[in-house]
Amino acid sequence: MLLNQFLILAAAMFSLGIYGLLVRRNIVLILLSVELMLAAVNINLIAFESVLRSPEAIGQVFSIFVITVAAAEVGIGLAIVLMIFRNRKSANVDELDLMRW
Amino acid sequence: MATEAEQAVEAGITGGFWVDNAGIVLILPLVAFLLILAFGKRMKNNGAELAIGALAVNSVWATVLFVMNMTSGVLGQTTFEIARIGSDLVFELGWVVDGLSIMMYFLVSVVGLIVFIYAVGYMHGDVRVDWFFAAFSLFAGSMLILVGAPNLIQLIIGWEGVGLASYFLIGFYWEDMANVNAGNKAFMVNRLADIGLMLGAIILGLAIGTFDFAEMDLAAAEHVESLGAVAVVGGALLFFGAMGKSAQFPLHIWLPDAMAGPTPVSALMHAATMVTAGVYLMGRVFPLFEYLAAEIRPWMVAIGAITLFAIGFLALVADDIKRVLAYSTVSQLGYMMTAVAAGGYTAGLFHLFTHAFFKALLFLGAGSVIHAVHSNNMSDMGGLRKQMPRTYWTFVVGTLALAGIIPFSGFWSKDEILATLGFEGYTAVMVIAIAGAFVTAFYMTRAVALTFFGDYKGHGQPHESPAIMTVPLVALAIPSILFGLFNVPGWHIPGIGNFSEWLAVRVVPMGDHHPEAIDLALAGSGLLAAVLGIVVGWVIWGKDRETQAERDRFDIPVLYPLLHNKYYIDDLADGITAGTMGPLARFTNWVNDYVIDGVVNGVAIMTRGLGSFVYGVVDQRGVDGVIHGLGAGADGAGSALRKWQTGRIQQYAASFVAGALVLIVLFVFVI
Amino acid sequence: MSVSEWLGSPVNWVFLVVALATLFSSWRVVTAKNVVHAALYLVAALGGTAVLFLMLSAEFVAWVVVLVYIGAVLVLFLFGIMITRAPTGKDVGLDTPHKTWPALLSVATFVLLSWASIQAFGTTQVESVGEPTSTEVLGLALLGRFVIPFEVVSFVLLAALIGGVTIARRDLSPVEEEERRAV
Amino acid sequence: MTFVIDYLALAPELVIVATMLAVFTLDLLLTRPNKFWTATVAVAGTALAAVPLVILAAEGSTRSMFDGSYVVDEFAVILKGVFIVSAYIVLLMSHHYIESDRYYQGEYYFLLLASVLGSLVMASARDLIILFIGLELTTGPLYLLAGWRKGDAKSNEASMKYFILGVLSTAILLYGMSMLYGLTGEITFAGLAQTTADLADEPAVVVALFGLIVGFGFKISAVPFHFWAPDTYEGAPTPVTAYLSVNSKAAGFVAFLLVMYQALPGLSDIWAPALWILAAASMTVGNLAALRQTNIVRLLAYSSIAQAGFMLVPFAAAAVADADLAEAFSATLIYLVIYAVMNLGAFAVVIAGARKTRSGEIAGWAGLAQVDTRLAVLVAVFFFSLAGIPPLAGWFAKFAMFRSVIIAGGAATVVLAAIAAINSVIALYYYARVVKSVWLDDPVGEFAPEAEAAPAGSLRLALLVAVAITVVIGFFPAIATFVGDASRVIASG
Amino acid sequence: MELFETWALTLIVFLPLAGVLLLGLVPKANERALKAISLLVTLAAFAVSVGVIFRFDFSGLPYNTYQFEVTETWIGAINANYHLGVDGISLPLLVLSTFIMVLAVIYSWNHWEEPRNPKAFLILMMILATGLNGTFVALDLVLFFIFFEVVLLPMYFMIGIWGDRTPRLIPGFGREVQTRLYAAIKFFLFTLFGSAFMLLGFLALYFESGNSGERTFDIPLLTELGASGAFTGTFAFLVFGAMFLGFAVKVPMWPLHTWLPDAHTAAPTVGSVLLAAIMLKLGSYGFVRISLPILPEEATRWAPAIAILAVIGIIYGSLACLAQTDMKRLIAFSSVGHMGFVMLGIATLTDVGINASIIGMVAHGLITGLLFFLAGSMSHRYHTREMSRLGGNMKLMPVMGGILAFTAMASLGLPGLAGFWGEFMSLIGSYNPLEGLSLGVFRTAMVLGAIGTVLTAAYMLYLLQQVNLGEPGEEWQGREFHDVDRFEATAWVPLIVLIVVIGFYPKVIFNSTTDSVVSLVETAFNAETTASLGRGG
Repeated sequence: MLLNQFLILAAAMFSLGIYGLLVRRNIVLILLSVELMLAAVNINLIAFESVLRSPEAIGQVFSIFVITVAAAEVGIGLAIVLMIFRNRKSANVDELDLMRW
Repeated sequence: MATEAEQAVEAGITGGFWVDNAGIVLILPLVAFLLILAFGKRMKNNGAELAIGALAVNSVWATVLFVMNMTSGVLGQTTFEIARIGSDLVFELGWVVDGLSIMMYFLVSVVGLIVFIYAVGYMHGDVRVDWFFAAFSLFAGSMLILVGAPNLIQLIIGWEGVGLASYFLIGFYWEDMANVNAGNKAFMVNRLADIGLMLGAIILGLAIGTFDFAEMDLAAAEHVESLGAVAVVGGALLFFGAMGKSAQFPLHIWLPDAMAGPTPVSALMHAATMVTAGVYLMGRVFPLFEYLAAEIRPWMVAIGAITLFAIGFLALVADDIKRVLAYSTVSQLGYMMTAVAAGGYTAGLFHLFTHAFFKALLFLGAGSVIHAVHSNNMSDMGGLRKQMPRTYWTFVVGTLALAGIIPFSGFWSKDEILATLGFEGYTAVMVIAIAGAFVTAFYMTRAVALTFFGDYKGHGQPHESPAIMTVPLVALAIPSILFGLFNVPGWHIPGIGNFSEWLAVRVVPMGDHHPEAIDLALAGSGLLAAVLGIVVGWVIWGKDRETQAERDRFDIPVLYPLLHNKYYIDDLADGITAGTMGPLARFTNWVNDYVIDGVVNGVAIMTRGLGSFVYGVVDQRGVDGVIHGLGAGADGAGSALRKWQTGRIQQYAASFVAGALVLIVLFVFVI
Repeated sequence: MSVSEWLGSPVNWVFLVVALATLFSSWRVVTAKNVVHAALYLVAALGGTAVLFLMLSAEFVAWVVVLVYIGAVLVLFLFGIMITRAPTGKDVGLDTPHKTWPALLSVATFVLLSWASIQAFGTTQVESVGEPTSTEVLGLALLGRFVIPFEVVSFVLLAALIGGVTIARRDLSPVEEEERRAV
Repeated sequence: MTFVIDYLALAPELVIVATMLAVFTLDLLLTRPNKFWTATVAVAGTALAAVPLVILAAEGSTRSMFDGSYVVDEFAVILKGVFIVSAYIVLLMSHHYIESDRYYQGEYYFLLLASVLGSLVMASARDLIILFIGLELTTGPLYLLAGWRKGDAKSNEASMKYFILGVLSTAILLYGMSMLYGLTGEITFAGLAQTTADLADEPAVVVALFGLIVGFGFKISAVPFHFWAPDTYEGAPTPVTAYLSVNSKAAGFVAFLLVMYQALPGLSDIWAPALWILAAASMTVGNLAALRQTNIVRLLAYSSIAQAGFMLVPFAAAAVADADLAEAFSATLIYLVIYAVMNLGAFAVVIAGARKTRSGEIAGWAGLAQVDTRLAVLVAVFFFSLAGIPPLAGWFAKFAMFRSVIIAGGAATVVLAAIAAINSVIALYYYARVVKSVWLDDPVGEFAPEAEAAPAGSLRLALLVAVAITVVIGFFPAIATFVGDASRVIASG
Repeated sequence: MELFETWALTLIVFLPLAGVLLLGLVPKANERALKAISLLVTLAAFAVSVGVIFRFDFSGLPYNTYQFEVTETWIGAINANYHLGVDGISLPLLVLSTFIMVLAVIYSWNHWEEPRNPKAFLILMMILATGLNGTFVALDLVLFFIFFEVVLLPMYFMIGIWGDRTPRLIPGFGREVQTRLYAAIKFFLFTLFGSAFMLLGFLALYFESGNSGERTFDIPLLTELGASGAFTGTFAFLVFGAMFLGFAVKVPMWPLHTWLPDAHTAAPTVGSVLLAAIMLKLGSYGFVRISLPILPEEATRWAPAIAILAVIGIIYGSLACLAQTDMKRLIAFSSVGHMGFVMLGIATLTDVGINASIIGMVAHGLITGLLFFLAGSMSHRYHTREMSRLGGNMKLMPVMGGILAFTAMASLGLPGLAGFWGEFMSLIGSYNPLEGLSLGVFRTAMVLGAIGTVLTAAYMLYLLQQVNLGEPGEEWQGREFHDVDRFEATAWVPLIVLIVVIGFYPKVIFNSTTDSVVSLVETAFNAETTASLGRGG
């Protein structure tokens, strides 16, 4: 297996995540896109680790941290979504435009 | 360096108490000025006492010096340093005692004293009398500082002081704007000329290495022609300065207007102070022109000649008696300047000396008349010889002196000038000068005839002025008659010599010519011109008519308008100043407000505009625009508003990504 | 390495299948018209990554992904979707109408990232399905050298938890508050 | 391999942790009227955290743990000091603000302290993982705090924008870190420094680098990663905004510069021009946009973007010109420290002023001087200090910045210096505009009566601390240079 | 007394600042105490500065030796020190500054512009005093910069708060702005713009000084380096240019002057006085103290440009005066002209010229200060500054009119009054500038400068004519105006006396400056001939 096949897959996922982040209106969906990006990062880390084979498995440790942080962020994000939804009865980002000028 | 001058002076004759403390003469009137300012209002005669007292002491002092100089020659110089830059640029104040300055001390003090006394009567009951005497004292004091100056710097101080005092006095009745304007005109013309004085002083001072007159004289005598063009330029500039004060053509325009002040002011201004300053300066730096800057002398002579001849004619059409005298003064100053410029140091200054007395006399006489008839215009006068005999007789004495009738003083001094011109080879100018004598006699006859002969044309009943005014007239009439004898060619008054000798008491010899015998032909033609002037004048104006205007007919076409409009020089000057300064000033202000400030404000406005752009378009809308740029054409205008409403956060996010991508691409592929 | 050579290795076939599935799922995550579907596609995509992790001898991490993501996070998402009453049916308004630039940006990102990877790692080989990293190694690392981030990350979670609860809970109105106090 | 944990080195962090837990526990136990104790404990705990710092500072030795991935040296101590002092001021500012609006107090302080803990960790972080986790802990709570005024739609929006862009930047940052790890196999700064120098031509390293730059650029709100800042600043509770613009930004700066300077010096050919661009763009865009603001907080938001640009200037200049980075580093730090104090002061004044004027619009502040001279003086002090006018502390920040630029030399540097100079004049204009409104304009609206508007004691204390530091540093900038000197430890280490 | 030597300058600088603290403690309502404190503090500072005169060594120490020196470490990290000292050049300006400040406080006693608030005003004045005094004694570039800038804030507030409230249409703005607001911000931005570049210049010097030893901001050390030719080439050109911007704005030199008319017109009386009398001198002093000695070679290169700008300023300022309708604005523009003479003197790089510039600064301080006092007092009474409405002031207020006439005469450079020496000697200097400078440029400058003196006279007479003379306008007829009051008299008489004394005996200034300047010119420009006498051609 080539390292690059993983990296390119990760790049593709990352780019898809960006696309989703830019086009989705629903905040939950935006969060999903971000999860894609983070998953791509994890693929990168694990793939590198399988080449580098560091004694402390740094890549894998890193990815565990990434997963944890991602989980925390999902929690934060959903909390914010709930709050906004309660006030606005909508979870669409493009209605957040109070502060334009 | 100052010592060198002092050594030179010491090499001459010096003398004791009166010389060493001659500075008193310079200071007293100024002290009087300050005291009158402070206490004048509370004094009985509004401070006239102080002014007269100061000049009385001065007169005594100056007379003593004058007499000392007659008998033995007096030379002295005292200076003290007021500033020193580095080792050799030194500014000093002090006083000079030599023939020239003693003559001026005497003149200013004595004539001044007489005029002051006269003024007590003349100004009685007028407004601001204290201020009048204060400014009058300042006037005399500044003149004394000027004539006592041992160097150019002090001369400039006095020079400007005279100008300042004249500004105050000409605009004495400042409630009327016309008077204020006359004062402004005098000040500005003089100030313009002062450029010459200042720059000339700087150039000569730096070129020769000193501002001290004695040293300059020595240096001038030593390095003959070694300075070349610098000396010529400097000399020309100095002459330009002198032209202003001494009202030489075409800078004479301020002087007739300067009649706006009280008559005693005019008397003093035209006699001893102010206008004589220029001639005095030329005399003071005479060696410079003698040795270093002789090239410009013909030009100076030319200007003097124009002045003496052309301006005299203007007196023929003036109705204001003081204006007649003023034009006459300008003309006489032309004589003096011509003489000095032609190399007649003694001749010019002698005429200055005699002229001071009879011109003061004439002005005071005119003042006496004006005082009586409450008008300056000769059309309001006539026949006053009966009502005002003392004024009349003294005025006639002055007129004869001015016209140059033997043996009045004016004859001798004018003769000396003619002789000098002849000797120096300025024959044409000499002819002009003789013609000038005719003109002088001509217009003076007119003035006397219109004022004192015929019937009275004015209002009220004029009567003779009080003694305090007529006694000074008499006091001036005597020297007007006699002082010409001081310098009769070939006559050395036993024990005291003559005026030339007195005036020659200087650090260096003046190198001028003094005829040892009367040139009868010359004197005769001068006298003849004067007599002719009187006769022709009497023929024209001697007869009385119904009105003065009828009597005073001088409406020759072309000539009359020309003279009446003062050769249009005033108009020209006014036109030039009004036509240039006003627009120029307004233009400058416009440049300031709209161009320079416009740039400043423009930068401010542009920065704020840029702020709006950056904030409104780039920061808040730009990403939007980029993202939606492609679809913009497809969507109708109606949905444009909706487009702005979409995806704010996504715009921000897109800018993130786009920014990063652009940077990466930039750095990977470009740099 | 030629394409045929690459295809000669069976593990690459496995990779290809998994990768395509993952990519397809990812694609659906960002395009699905149904919110619930999108979330479920994310499950599939993450499942794909978990398989890849197994292929890359990261056994532990693979199971973490399955447990944490698929087990917990996705449930959270579904709750979020339910609570916010996101339209669970087909919804055309789910995306912004302007997709051109985002698509371009994302393609550009992909091209750039993969180009950079190819430049950097050319033909570097990955040991296929080698010895899995033992959990012991990871455990020692986490509680040894990485103990500080390990502890700190717990605060990240705690803060997220506490803050999330505070932010998400419905505030009582003053009246309700009075009532509660009375009880 | 065993690792020894140096508890003294970790003491400040531990004190904060203890405080967090105490606050949280207390909050559960206290009844509503007594909730102010949570604030008191939080403030006290923060102050207490300074004690071990002082000990560490006095000791002056460098303590290193875990293969040098967590280091407490003089530099870290100073930064922690800055974080703690600014957190202290923010807590003081928060007290009345949070209490008066019936927000959740215990949780608020817990989250704020969590964020402080994150920044403390970042100051010591010398590997990518700790740095990343520290960064997350710093930011994570802030996503929530920005939305703390739950009922306020603006606050919700602020939180949302911050969050979405935050996670995006985190993802990009992580991608960059993963590439970096893949390319080098290292995560410690020291290790990276040794290995990256050879990789400068690799496009992948450029990608990785820019992943980091985007991530940190977001934190410091550098143009073009700044868009969230004005909206979030305006919407978030003002003390949180203050914290965002100071602590969080400072933490971002520290991370940014540490990584560039310590881990990636070999890549300075790439990041130096990038920083140059960021600096120039941030200054210019921030300042120009600030010119048009009418809301005072939004003005401060843009001004803080511009200030971030100024802070980047020395580093960018030195790196572009290949000059001494230590000098630049110290200049940036001096700027950071001074900026922290005066910006906090500005926000404290905004809080106090908003109570008085009942307005966040600059126009609404007109004539404040006529009713409250003291407050108006403070407005002048802080805003003029931000403008860099002597003898207020800000001058020295600008001075140090210009000094390091000049010392760097070189054409690109001169251009940057010129941009900075022009920008400081523009900045002056809008700062002066606020002062002008307060002092020179006539009042337009009603002011709140004295009783209602009197700032709380804690806010007064916050103002006092800030103004004292601002003025004292202005007269004796040597205090600030001490911070700069400390950064030389980094240079030598 | 050693103690006095070490503490004198610090006291002069910081006594007013101590006054600020005291003033802060006194309640707003207690005006008497506030005024008394301010007066005491300024008097104390003045007394100390007089003490400095008495203990000053006038024996002609070489340039770059300073007396009453204090050196304390201040910002160690950048080697910036608290270094104060005076020499013959700064002494007159320092005394002028402390002196005018006392007069300003006296004048303020019963002259308050709206919205009053004496406490705030006096506090600002004291801060201003610290900045002004400090600038004249600072011997460290950073310290100099600080003091130079400190004056900004108080002046900004003075103009902005107590300034002129009449609305004015600013060209290009499209709406009316209150004069004070426009002027304050303009003043502020202009000066800061300049000083930003000045600071860059200082920093560059600091950096460059590192090539020959430790980097330093110390003015004496830099002067030594400068004299030994350490700063040359493009570097020096840029540095001089940067500092030029900073100083020229402050002077102000054409075309950077436009803040001045606005600031002066808008400022309250005391503000205008301090601005004109002292603040403008900071710029020209900066040239003499910093630019010339440290960058002598560059100074010779810049000199013709400075001279040209100075002359443009002279002519331009005077012409602009002639077009003014506002009394204060006229006086403000006159400053542009007068400072042009000061700069012309400096540009000659000769001892004469520089001496001229210093006495010019002092004289301008006294005269224009007095003029602004008068303008303030008159607009206080007439409630207008429009000259077309004024007139006949001599009749309504003879004493004030008289003083105005006197001051106008002094201002137009009448010999025998203080204003003469600066102008005249500037002209002397520009006839023979430093060897190597273009004679053509400088002699043309001399002629144009002399023409400028005529224009000066023109607008001063215009001022007198409009304000003082003629009959009072209808609206003033029958109104009672109280003439000069005792506070005004107390503040003005010393100025009048000094104007006359310096006019007749300029040695009081030259005694202090000459040796320092001569030695400055010798060391910096290796000029052999000092007074440039006898160099014709």
